[in-house]
Amino acid sequence: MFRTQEMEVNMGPQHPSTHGVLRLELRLDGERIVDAWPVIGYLHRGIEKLSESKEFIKITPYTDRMDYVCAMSGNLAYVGAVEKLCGVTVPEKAGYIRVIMVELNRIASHLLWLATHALDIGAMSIFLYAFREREMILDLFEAYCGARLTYNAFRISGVPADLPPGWKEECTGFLKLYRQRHHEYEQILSGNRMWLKRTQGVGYMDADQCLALSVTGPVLRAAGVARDLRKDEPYAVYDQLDFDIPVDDGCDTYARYLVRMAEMLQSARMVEQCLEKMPSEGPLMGMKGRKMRPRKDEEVYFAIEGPRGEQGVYLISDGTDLPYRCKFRNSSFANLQALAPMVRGGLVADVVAVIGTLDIVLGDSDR
Amino acid sequence: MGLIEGRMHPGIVTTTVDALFNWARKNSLWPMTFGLACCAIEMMASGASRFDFDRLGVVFRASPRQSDVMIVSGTVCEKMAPVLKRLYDQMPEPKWVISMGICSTAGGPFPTYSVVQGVDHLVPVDVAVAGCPPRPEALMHAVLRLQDKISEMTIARSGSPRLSA
Amino acid sequence: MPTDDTRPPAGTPPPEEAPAPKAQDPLLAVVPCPALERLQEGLPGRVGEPHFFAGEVTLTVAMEHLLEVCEFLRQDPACCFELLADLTGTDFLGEEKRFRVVYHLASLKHGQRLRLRTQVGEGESLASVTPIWPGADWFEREAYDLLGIRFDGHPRLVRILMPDDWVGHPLRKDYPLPGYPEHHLRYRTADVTRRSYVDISWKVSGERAAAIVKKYKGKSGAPESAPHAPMPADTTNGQKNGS
Amino acid sequence: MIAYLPVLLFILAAIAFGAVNLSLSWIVRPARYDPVKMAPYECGIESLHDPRQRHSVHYYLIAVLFIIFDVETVFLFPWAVQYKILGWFGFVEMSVFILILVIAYLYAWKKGALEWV
Repeated sequence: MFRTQEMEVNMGPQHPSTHGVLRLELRLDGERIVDAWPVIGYLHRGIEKLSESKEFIKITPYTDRMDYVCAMSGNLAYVGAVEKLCGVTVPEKAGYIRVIMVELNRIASHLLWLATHALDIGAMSIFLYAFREREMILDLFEAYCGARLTYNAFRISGVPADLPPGWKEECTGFLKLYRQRHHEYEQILSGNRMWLKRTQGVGYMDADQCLALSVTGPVLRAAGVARDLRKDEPYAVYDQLDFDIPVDDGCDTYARYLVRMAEMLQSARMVEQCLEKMPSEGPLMGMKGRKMRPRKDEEVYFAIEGPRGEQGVYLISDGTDLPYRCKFRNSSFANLQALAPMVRGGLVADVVAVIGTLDIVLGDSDR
Repeated sequence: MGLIEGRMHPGIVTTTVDALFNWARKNSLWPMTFGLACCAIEMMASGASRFDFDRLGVVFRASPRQSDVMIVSGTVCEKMAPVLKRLYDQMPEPKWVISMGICSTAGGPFPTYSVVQGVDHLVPVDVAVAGCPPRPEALMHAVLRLQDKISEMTIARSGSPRLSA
Repeated sequence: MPTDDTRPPAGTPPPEEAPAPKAQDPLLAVVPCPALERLQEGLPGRVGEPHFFAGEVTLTVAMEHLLEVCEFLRQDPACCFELLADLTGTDFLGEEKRFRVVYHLASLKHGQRLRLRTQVGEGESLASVTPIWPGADWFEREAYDLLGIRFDGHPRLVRILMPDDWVGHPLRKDYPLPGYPEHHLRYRTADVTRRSYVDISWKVSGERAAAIVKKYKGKSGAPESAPHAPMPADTTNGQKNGS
Repeated sequence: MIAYLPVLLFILAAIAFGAVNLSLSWIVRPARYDPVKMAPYECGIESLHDPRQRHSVHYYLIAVLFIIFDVETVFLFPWAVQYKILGWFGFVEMSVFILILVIAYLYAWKKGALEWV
């Protein structure tokens, strides 16, 4: 009707719902978003430069502090890459322990996603429920490796310690309880009219747009592409577990919500299988000693399926026991590219829902 | 405090006024959600159901205008430094700073080009919490230590160093 | 083994002889790669001799043929690499073509991975692959920001991780890990405790200081000019967007 | 005249309450002014330009619609209180009033004033 003036609003680094220090320069026409320009780098700590001056063993603690919501898969990606570079094999028992830890951490990461995503949209109670379950998982991790968030729980070629006594029963107890709680979340949210109104049709992105923008993980699986590295390129002991990959073709925030909720149940199922199939005794480390001296001028790229997408580590060795280059291909960095196209044309209130549905962690994207 | 601050010698009047204001201020410390990195997740966990900081009167506020204390939780990078300084300056008096985690206290495990080696380069820090990330109980201990510090503040003439700046 | 074998290791201790790879070393086993055959038929002579390590295929491409090869790998139905998983730049100080840019491609249809490798000199600029994979946008901005590799044809090549007025490219091997202290924005101790807002310290110098001094001229407590001589400013075209 | 005394007292009490609170806090609070604290808060970033800009007209449209229907409900209160006494006459009167406003509501809806263009 009338030509209105566009307004530039800055959804800055300190904002309750930007999940950390993401800044969005929004150009608005009233409530409608004309354009969005994400600015990151407010948490860039230069870990890649740092890891060029550290031995292979010493870099593992940094991998927790990049994707601090799911630190186990950060560890596994890096440790797997060094094993691939040095040609080291991991004993079976260590493989099972690794999968148990990574899948439990995936549940914790999705719980944190659910908590903050629902809190941003307005469902306050879900935040408190989801954190209650997450605390139980953190207790399990603390019993195993002594830390709540930055575990440093894997070593190159294996796992430092066996599961403490009583841990197995504790874990099965948690999984049984978690299934009821999971059902409660679905009762609260899945049929909730407000939740549907705020998520259906918001942040639409179909398969080829996702692939074009190198977006992977639940966002891609909710666009109908069954891409999951645990099935496509099985690592650790994933090939001995039977689980299925939840895929939805709704391409919007509600579809991603359904995919992630189903993934949590699959992870719980996997942990149960691992607890049964795990050999009770056996070696934990494939190789003694700390000196890792890979061949000269070799490069390796090892990727795992993190909770947010493909999490890869690219190593170049130069014959010494320091990596010449250590690049972390973290999924949040690539997934953030999908933010601007998803938000363009939508309403300002939906920016918050889209940031939640992309499930980005700024340490992951800024490195 | 405006007109009555720094005018009276310490006496029966100032101590009662101090008792009232310090009691009110220390039991309603509203922190500004300033989550940067891993410590922010622990800060959220401390705000959630299990550790529940509301019982200390700690309610997380989003904007600096309504907050008394700034919990710097995470690594302060060069790009974030002017933002942090501006946010601190936009907080109303009296304000305090809790530096949560070794990253914000002294740069932590990141001696790199883009990390400010300690937030005290930018803002005056009142309580620093060790840990990477510190447990929610450690953060609670820091809040209790800050409350002790607040209860020693006074409006008398000599005035504590904090207020006479 | 890759062609650049006689690379003088910069700053690393002289590597003693690596264990002689045994004949049937599992790591060096040749991996069947259908995409490679298609590529050699489709574009003969564009791609160097493949290198196999740990079950991965690495192809070396000259800088000029890069766009052509990427176009083929993306469009050809037999290769069909839809996903550009990663684009990484590395600084090989001491070689005549200093930077190595690596593209990790993945094909969901055939379940295949491939690594494409090019060498770029310091002053030269590489063709941007954003027309083929729009997802390369941020990866290329990061390579420009941290290493100074230019990509022509890129929609908006500005810094992504470092502050806009940052001087220098940190991931270069000759950039010190703790950075240059005079680039760091520090406040005078008086400003830290005092409430008034003077946001430049006398230790800041160089182009970064000039930008900040200009930004705060006229405001109360505007900083005086920094005493240090300006740094040999790098040719940064960090576009000022008022951050 | 006396009948209106409580109203006057009530107004005076209201004004006094406001004045005492403001002056008390003005005396007690620590006063530190500096240019940055007075600057608009934009998530920690220096604001790009003056925030007082021309907003889109839709905000105004929605606000006016809200006021109309809010005032409508205000008129319902006195009627609801005297509902018994007014009897049928009141009921018919009020339904005509509401009918008119429903027609206005439908008109606004059809014109698309409610959707956010």
